[in-house]
Amino acid sequence: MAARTKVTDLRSAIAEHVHDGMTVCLEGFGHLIPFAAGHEIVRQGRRDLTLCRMTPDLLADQLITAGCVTRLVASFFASGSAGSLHEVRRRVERGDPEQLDVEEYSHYGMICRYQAGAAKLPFFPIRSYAGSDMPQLNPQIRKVNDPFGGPDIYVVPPLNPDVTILHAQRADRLGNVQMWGILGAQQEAAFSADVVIVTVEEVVDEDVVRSDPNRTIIPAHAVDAIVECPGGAHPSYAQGYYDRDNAFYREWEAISRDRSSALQWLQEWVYDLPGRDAYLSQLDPPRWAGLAVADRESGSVNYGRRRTSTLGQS
Amino acid sequence: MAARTKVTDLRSAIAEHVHDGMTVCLEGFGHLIPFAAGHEIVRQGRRDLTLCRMTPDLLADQLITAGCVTRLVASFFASGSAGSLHEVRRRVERGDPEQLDVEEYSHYGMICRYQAGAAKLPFFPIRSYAGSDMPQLNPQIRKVNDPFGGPDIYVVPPLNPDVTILHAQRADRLGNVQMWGILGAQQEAAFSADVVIVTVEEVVDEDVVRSDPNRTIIPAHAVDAIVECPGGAHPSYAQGYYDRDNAFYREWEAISRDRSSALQWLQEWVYDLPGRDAYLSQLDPPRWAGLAVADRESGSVNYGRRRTSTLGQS
Amino acid sequence: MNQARQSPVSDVAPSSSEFLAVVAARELRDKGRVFAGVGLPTLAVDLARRTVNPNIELVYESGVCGAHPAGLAEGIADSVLVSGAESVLTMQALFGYVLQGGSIDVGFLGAAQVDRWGSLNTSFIGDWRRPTVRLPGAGGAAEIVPNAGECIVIMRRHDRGSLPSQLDFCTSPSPVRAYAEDPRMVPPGHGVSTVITPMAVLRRPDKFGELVVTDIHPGLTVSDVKAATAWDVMIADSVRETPRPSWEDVRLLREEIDTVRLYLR
Amino acid sequence: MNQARQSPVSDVAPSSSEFLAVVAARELRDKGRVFAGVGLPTLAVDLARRTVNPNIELVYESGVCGAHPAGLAEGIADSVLVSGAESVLTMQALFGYVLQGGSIDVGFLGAAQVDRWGSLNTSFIGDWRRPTVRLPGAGGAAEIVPNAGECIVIMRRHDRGSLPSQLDFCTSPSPVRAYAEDPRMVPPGHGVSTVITPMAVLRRPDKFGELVVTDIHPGLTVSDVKAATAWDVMIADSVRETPRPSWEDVRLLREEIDTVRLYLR
Repeated sequence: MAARTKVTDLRSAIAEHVHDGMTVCLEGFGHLIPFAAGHEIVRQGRRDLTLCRMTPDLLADQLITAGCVTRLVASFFASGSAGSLHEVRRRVERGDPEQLDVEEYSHYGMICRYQAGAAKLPFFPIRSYAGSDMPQLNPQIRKVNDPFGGPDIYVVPPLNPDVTILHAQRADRLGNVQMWGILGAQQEAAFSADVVIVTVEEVVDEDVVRSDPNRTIIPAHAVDAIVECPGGAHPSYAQGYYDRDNAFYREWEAISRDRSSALQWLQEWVYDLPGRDAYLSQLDPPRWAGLAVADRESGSVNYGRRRTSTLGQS
Repeated sequence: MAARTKVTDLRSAIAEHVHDGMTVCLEGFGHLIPFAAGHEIVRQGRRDLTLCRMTPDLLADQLITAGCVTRLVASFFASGSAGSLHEVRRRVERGDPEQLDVEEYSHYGMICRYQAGAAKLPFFPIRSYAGSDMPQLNPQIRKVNDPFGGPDIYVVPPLNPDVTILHAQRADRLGNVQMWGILGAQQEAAFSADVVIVTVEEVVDEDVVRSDPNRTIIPAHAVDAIVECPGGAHPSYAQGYYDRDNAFYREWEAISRDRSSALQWLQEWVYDLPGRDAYLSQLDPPRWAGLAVADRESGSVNYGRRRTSTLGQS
Repeated sequence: MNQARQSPVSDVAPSSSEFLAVVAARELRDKGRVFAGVGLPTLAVDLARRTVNPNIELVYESGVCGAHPAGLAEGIADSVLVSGAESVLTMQALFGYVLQGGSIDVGFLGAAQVDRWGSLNTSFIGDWRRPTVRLPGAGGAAEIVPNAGECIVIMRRHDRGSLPSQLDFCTSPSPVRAYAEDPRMVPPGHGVSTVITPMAVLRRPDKFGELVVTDIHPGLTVSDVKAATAWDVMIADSVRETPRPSWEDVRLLREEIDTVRLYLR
Repeated sequence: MNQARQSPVSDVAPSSSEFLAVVAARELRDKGRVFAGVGLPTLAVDLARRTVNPNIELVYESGVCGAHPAGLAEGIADSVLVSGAESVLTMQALFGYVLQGGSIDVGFLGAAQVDRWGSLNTSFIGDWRRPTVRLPGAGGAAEIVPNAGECIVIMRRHDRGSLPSQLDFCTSPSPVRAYAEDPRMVPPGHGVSTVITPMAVLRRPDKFGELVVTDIHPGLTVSDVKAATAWDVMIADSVRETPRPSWEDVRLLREEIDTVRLYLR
């Protein structure tokens, strides 16, 4: 089989596929957040992006601080238990330093938008929002009649990013992406996009992928670029590879309170570094070592293999 | 943890949960078809069932031959490459020996019906049927307006069986069901039902299930009964356990051409036997042995385990 | 703290995290499947599992069902919730099939504002077009309130701003508001059944009724609670003093559950 | 068969499975991702992969993408399609995201009837309220025809019953029929582009146009084809004789692909 490889480097993948003014989705629900790819977008100075992300945590705060993003499509504007997103708050509350457009849904609204986008549906019905102010805040949340005689139901529109960027545990060079642990809405977010870039902890042999085809969340044909980028999810985590750097999440709350300190952080950790390897090298070694996890193996299941003699036997 | 076991035997599970007049879903798309459970329904003489099954292959033909089913909800009325379903054809074409009501969709229509049923949606939109005679055949295929200004779109109604019955490779006693290989629409079919019965090749220790939580397709809370039933999918197959008995699929085409020979088959293989163990014993040993598969292991992945020392470290 | 030398009943302040978490845990005594949010709900479900309800089932919006965390989860997508869990579902399955499908008994939430009918604001303080404070927004709350069997809300504050007569913004509506929009769109769930604040416990036994003060924390009076509530809040005839946490509950929280004082403040 | 003693061009009958499979395989020369049905399409994609298109990607409605079967698949849910595949998706992902999402280049189907616009009947012969023959029904065809980039149809028969002026029932409509229902509901796909019968190859280069006979199998005439087609079928100016299969193609089918003559008849 002479299929082409999709493996490239992160700089090339972002340079080729992410352009000013695009709608860019970076997904990962607490897990496998594509921080390295987000930082490369910052480093390359993209502007006027519409950022789609259910939970715009500190990765979104960093992209917005860097001036890459003018519009945010999201459902939860905080960094989990680690507090506020101060750059988002400055912009939304005071237009400081500039206004940020926000298009807001609930979590399930965003999930259904990705499914509608992936399946090219004009809308997706959802049993939320009756009595809420959300449809007043966001006129894209609309109502339709039930043709079977039930009550009206709210619907959300499809979401079709120009580019979706994800991080995963592993992929083969053809682009088959395998993930485990929390999967969020990543499959739908990938299929809904024109272009898909996936950074991975490891590029593995095709035989590894093909030994466990149910683990493939995104098949090769939906993927445009694979980038091997170990540690690419830090300070979020990759199940089975390294744990979340909770301390950094808390630190960002303090760093981002002041816009100049946030910019200085970006200077030191993004602009002044060529990429993720240098970023990991710059981390305090005990800090990175402290995120290592012990083993907990899934165990193997048998997919079976037909014995030639049984083929067509009757 | 003192949680209750859901493990029971097949006779009890069917006796307790499947009653005359119910809407019963038996799913499995070529793979993991719950034949043993279907035969137990025949054996217990259920009547007036509405059978939901995307591909009513020979399991449906057997249930209908036995007089259990008066209504069929389905999307493909044939036995794959193995030919016609003669009992279905006799009833639909000539009302012989009785009429069979049919409610007909396409495959994706059925899949969307299960998702709508699982998510308690009043309908599910689908980009099929424009220009087709299907909506004339089935007035449950209806149209709605797109509130975002696009063209109208067809929708299908939710499907909510009283009972869904599945076969899987393994489950724990709590009811967490793990499958691999072709998964069809089984997850949606389970969540859409009031009661879920799952027969499995093996009841395994909870530790086995909990080592690979992404392999759990149906979580315990959605499951009412687990039945250990090795070989329960024969003549269909269980990936990694045994292969499909293609010869039997072809044989059924001949058996079912004549209603009396089909009834005789049911007598010999269902009514006269107490259950699946006896059925497997009655199979020609080389036949069953010929369906054995060689090993092809998935390999293991690492889920990781937090080292206590890192907890809350900052 | 030396438990042996003290009364079995603790003297932690009613406004403390420990007090709120213990009161919340007790509400879970006879509950089944709980959709647990981050923060105090995490403490409360963990405490409930160790005390009043060992069989409580924990479901997280990240897709984890049947979690068996080996340590305190720092967030609802923490890896400790995944390792050793019974299942990890996609979020479409979790929100669509498990939650909207009707399998959650109790949703466990925080909010910045709650109104007399149990509608919640987690989005904005001030005018939403130019808010004074941009709050986190809907997240999963807009799905949990209508679809869970009932919801328990923990408030970090009890004052006329957080229990206002009119919400600044309604993120997650009560059945009362859904009914007002369209009587046919009433959600399946009860909505908010219980609100636990630093002053009191309020309950809403009727799906279309108002919150009623049923428990007032030690040292506080009906007048205190009324004064801190912006609407003319109803007081139950049977109103009682909230039972204090035991020292054993407090010890579990401090020494076994949240040893690093992540949520305890 | 001893290939060495014979002409490189075979003499298998135009109505044979071998002939149809080879003609179909050649149509896949420059195609990418193919949604392969059971039967002759299975043979044709396998042959194409060994001859004109080694990079062809095989997708099956059972959820398998990037199949690498170690043997001939007996059905689209065969375990040999799963073992060693690149991915196995749920059917919601396969039908929704892959097919309806627009990632399939070619759908490969059979049908009992095809009309001049490429609409297909796979449901009923006779009046559908009391059919003479109950056919298999829609299956995935109702999704494949509108959503695949184009569709290739293989017919086992070519007569006035199977190429009628009016379908007994339209299961899978052409864009022409969709347009007639509502001009805004025209599907994204071209619909049927190619029909391969035991007599001829018909093509439909215009999304809203008619099928045109472009290739007539050896030994048959324009009159033969016209007489066997119920509508006044158009014949291309450039109509040619269908090139015969090579013996090598036939050998591959018989000796390597379908050694048990499962689909070859």
